[in-house]
Amino acid sequence: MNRYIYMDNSATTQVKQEVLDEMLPYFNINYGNPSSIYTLGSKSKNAIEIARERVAKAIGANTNEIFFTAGGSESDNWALKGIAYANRKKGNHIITSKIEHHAILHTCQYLEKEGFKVTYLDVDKYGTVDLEQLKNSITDDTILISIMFANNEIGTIQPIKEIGRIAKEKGIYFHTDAVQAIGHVKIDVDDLNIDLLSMSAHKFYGPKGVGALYIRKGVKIDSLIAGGAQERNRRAGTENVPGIVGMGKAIELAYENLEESNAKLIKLRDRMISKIFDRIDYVRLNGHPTNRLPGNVNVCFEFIEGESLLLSLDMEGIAASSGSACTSGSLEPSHVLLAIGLPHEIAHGSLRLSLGDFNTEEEVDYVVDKLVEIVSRLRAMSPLYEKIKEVK
Amino acid sequence: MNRYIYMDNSATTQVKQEVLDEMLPYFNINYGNPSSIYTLGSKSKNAIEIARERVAKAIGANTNEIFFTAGGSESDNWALKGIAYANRKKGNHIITSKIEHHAILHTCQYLEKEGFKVTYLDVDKYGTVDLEQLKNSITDDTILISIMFANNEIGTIQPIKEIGRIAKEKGIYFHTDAVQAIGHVKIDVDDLNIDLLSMSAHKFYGPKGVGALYIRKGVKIDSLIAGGAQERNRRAGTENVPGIVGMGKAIELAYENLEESNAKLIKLRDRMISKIFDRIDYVRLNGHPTNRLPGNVNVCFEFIEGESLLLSLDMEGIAASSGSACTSGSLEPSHVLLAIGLPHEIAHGSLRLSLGDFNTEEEVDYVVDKLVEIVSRLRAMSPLYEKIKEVK
Amino acid sequence: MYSEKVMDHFRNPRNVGEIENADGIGEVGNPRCGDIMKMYLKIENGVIVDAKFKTFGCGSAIASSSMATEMIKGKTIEEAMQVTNKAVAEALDGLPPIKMHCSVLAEQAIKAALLDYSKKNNIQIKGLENFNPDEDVHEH
Amino acid sequence: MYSEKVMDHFRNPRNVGEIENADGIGEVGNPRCGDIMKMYLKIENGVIVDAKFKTFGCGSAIASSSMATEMIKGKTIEEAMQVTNKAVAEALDGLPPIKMHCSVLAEQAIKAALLDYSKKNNIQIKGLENFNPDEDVHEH
Ligand SMILES: Cc1ncc(COP(=O)(O)O)c(C=O)c1O
Ligand SMILES: Cc1ncc(COP(=O)(O)O)c(C=O)c1O
Repeated sequence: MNRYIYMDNSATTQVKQEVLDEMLPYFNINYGNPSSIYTLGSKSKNAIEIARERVAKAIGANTNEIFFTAGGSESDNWALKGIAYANRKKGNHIITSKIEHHAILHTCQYLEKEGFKVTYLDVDKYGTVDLEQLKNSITDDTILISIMFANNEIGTIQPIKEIGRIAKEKGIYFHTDAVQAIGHVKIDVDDLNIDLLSMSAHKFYGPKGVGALYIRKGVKIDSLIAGGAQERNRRAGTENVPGIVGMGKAIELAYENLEESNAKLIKLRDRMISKIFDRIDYVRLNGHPTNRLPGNVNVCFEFIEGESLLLSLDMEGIAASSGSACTSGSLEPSHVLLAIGLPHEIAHGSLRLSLGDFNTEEEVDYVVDKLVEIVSRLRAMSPLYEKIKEVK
Repeated sequence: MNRYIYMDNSATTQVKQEVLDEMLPYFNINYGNPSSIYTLGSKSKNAIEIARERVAKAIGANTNEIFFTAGGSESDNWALKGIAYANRKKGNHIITSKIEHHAILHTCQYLEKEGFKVTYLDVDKYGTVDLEQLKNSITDDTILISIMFANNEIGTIQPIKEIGRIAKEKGIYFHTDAVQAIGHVKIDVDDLNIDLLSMSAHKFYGPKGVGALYIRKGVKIDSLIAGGAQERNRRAGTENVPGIVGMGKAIELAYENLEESNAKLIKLRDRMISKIFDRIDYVRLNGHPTNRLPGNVNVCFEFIEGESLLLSLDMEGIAASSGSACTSGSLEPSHVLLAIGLPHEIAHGSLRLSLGDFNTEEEVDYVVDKLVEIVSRLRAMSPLYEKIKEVK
Repeated sequence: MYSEKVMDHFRNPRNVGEIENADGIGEVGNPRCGDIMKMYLKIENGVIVDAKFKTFGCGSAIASSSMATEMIKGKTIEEAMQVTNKAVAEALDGLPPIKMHCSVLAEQAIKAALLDYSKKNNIQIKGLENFNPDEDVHEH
Repeated sequence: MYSEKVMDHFRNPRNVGEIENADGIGEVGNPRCGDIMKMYLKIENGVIVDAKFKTFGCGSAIASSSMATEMIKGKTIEEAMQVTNKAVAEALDGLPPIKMHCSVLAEQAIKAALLDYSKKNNIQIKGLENFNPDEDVHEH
């Protein structure tokens, strides 16, 4: 393979060199346990507190509202289970949406088994949640609204400010899974009335296996992982010091370069979308046309199936992803694509190209060239395409 | 500071160079998401599976019984809550000991709030659990016995094989927190009848923020972190690939060199203990005299307080730890030292020196020299020591 | 994830296309489930002299179709009836467990095409008495 | 964790030791809680001309004792009575919240020693009317 073009930055990103450089000393030089009182321990402790400041600053929070976790899934589980169990006396109803990440959906299903009631809001064809339905779903028993900031598949950004306002008016906690938004969208938790917010470092050029949960001061929440006094008694476990340091550096970099990076990504994204539409027929754009993540391209190519598209791209050295069923073992296509109303057969042909800081215009053009070839090759093999041609 | 002597290897260890070397490519070269089907994803997937084999081999398990987590605390929380909730219909009683790590104790307290009953077994003066009391505590409602393999403070190794036998006879799940034992004690989960076992990589020269839970095939357990299909649907979240790779390498190294490393550690440990006893009076050894972790030295120096001992050691460039209250914010000394029957005032003067692969005989001698000076300096300041001298 | 054999047949699928005036055509699968296989057979004197396919589906669906056509070319109808999904999967050096249904689909596509041939020619093929090409191979 | 000042007073505690025939001796704290402070005062004409201490306790307990003795040396009894735990903590450039009780202990040790002095000399010291040196400063 001569070149490798990585266009799956929503799945994960590489750790930037500046980030790795900051992490390295904490593996085998400053390796002290942050809970230890001696010099080596304090160094780790200080490094964590610097990272905490960086994370807090990025979202307009106070440092004592940031709790490090092992990633987005843990943050999501903690937010939901922690709020549910701690506020059971107040009520047992949770509102979320149909297009959340599985870390939210499966946790909600678990809570349903435990006796909680969950409302899953519909979304429109662009994947935007229905605010009227949200308002109508609220009952006296509602203790939590959890709506993702931006969708990981189709990139649609939700009306977080409006949701925050509704939640605040009703005195209901508002959690947002911002795993895909952090590093790409300006977020101020006060301005948006967010009470809890999940993030994961590996989505913005930090390391895998570290994340954070923002918990607004005063929010009543149980611990998910109990034990030692780390994270002010709320999340036990010897801290992943290098990971936390990396997360701090990565979030700082992301917000330092936000405008610049977004401008570049939007240009690449729109170039890619328009080229695809110019050169390939029977294609649909999924997600909101403008109110979407800067790097997110999600399209359906009719008459072909996502996995064979991905494999073909991989053969050309291109990494992308699909909301198709086949990869996951179930034969259902992505719940997100179904929720925006795509028929199964079309949802199976979806492709997500998520652009990142290392992608170039030249790569975009190359990928589109390859896509044209691959789509035409796969369609030539497809009995569905044949039928369409007959109709013409 | 000219030299730095690290003798707190039970708190955490440095990542060995061979371990870090294996991890590095997974930060920014092979950074693919293991769930992705393209080449870069498969590389990560394969790396995880190699690590899983190494972990499985170390404890005589099958690879499909190893589930990676974010560390010992998560593994402990998962084991306890996961078993408790999944087996509620069978019973609501859990047996553990008074000297468990807080990751176990605080989780048990949480479960008590949730309606479970917990028996906390006593230990004898060496910190060994009372097997008779264990047998007598078992009721028809007992669903889980959780006893640590080796204690983190005083190093005492528990009669795990006997406990496993009792649990098996009664058809009760047996979990062991082996965070301190892994890498130092030979463990075969079949031979010992262990159903669940917690570990944490940073205790054996792997990275912080990664661990594993062994779950015997067929054990009924809920997930703690729900979401994506990672870890065969049991522990969601994008895998900490570099961390997992590091854990795999570290555990392999640990068991490759087990006998050698243990022989060295035991020699250092016993040299240190006997030198301390030769040169300092009013000192007690905590933990079992022989059946203890190879690197664990835990002593109480009467009439002085642990934190001032640690600070004084740190001034000399020596890192160690204490079961003393003052470091943790509560004024109670360690629950472990109280459980073995030490009076408060003596428990306050405890010191743990945990030796590791990088310590030398010369360091041991140096530390003892410094200890002699420090203890005598602090005692000279102590109104309690003064009284003893008056009595003499 | 896939064996080299699967990838080879995915990369260079054999016998893609249609046969004009085919003697038997079979189509199985369901676009809702993400796979449809259509198989064309040319049969002379009870021997499959040519086989082609068109497939909408994942990598292993395409590879299974390709392999299946290769396996039946030159075979008698009776021999072709012996080509099981297991045989197709084995010929591909195995399929991941969640992809085994693709080989089932391939077996069914052959049978569906043979059924079509038997109907057109008003003959009976042993083993197709109870075969229903519209039966779903997926567990939903 | 600790300020440089605390570490300085821990490293080189001032006025460690006993005063023979001290005019006032006070002991506060409880070994169960991990700290005991004992303070010795030499008082001439209502002025503290010397102060020494012995302390069993953590770093900040030792530093607080050291700082407290420094602060009262040369002071009149009335001035020494004004030395609050806050003043001791501030003079040390602050203590971590969980260590504030150490400065409280230091204040109490001074008062206990002064109480002892007042009893021995049968005088009244303003502010010690309700002082009980055995009162516990810890919240258990
Ligand atoms: C016995 C024991 N269990 C659990 C833990 C928790 O492990 P971790 O801090 O890696 O979460 C530790 C170490 O801190 C330990 O010593
Ligand atoms: C929206 C969203 N939420 C949660 C997660 C889970 O994050 P992680 O895999 O880091 O646990 C992801 C990514 O996988 C995501 O995209």
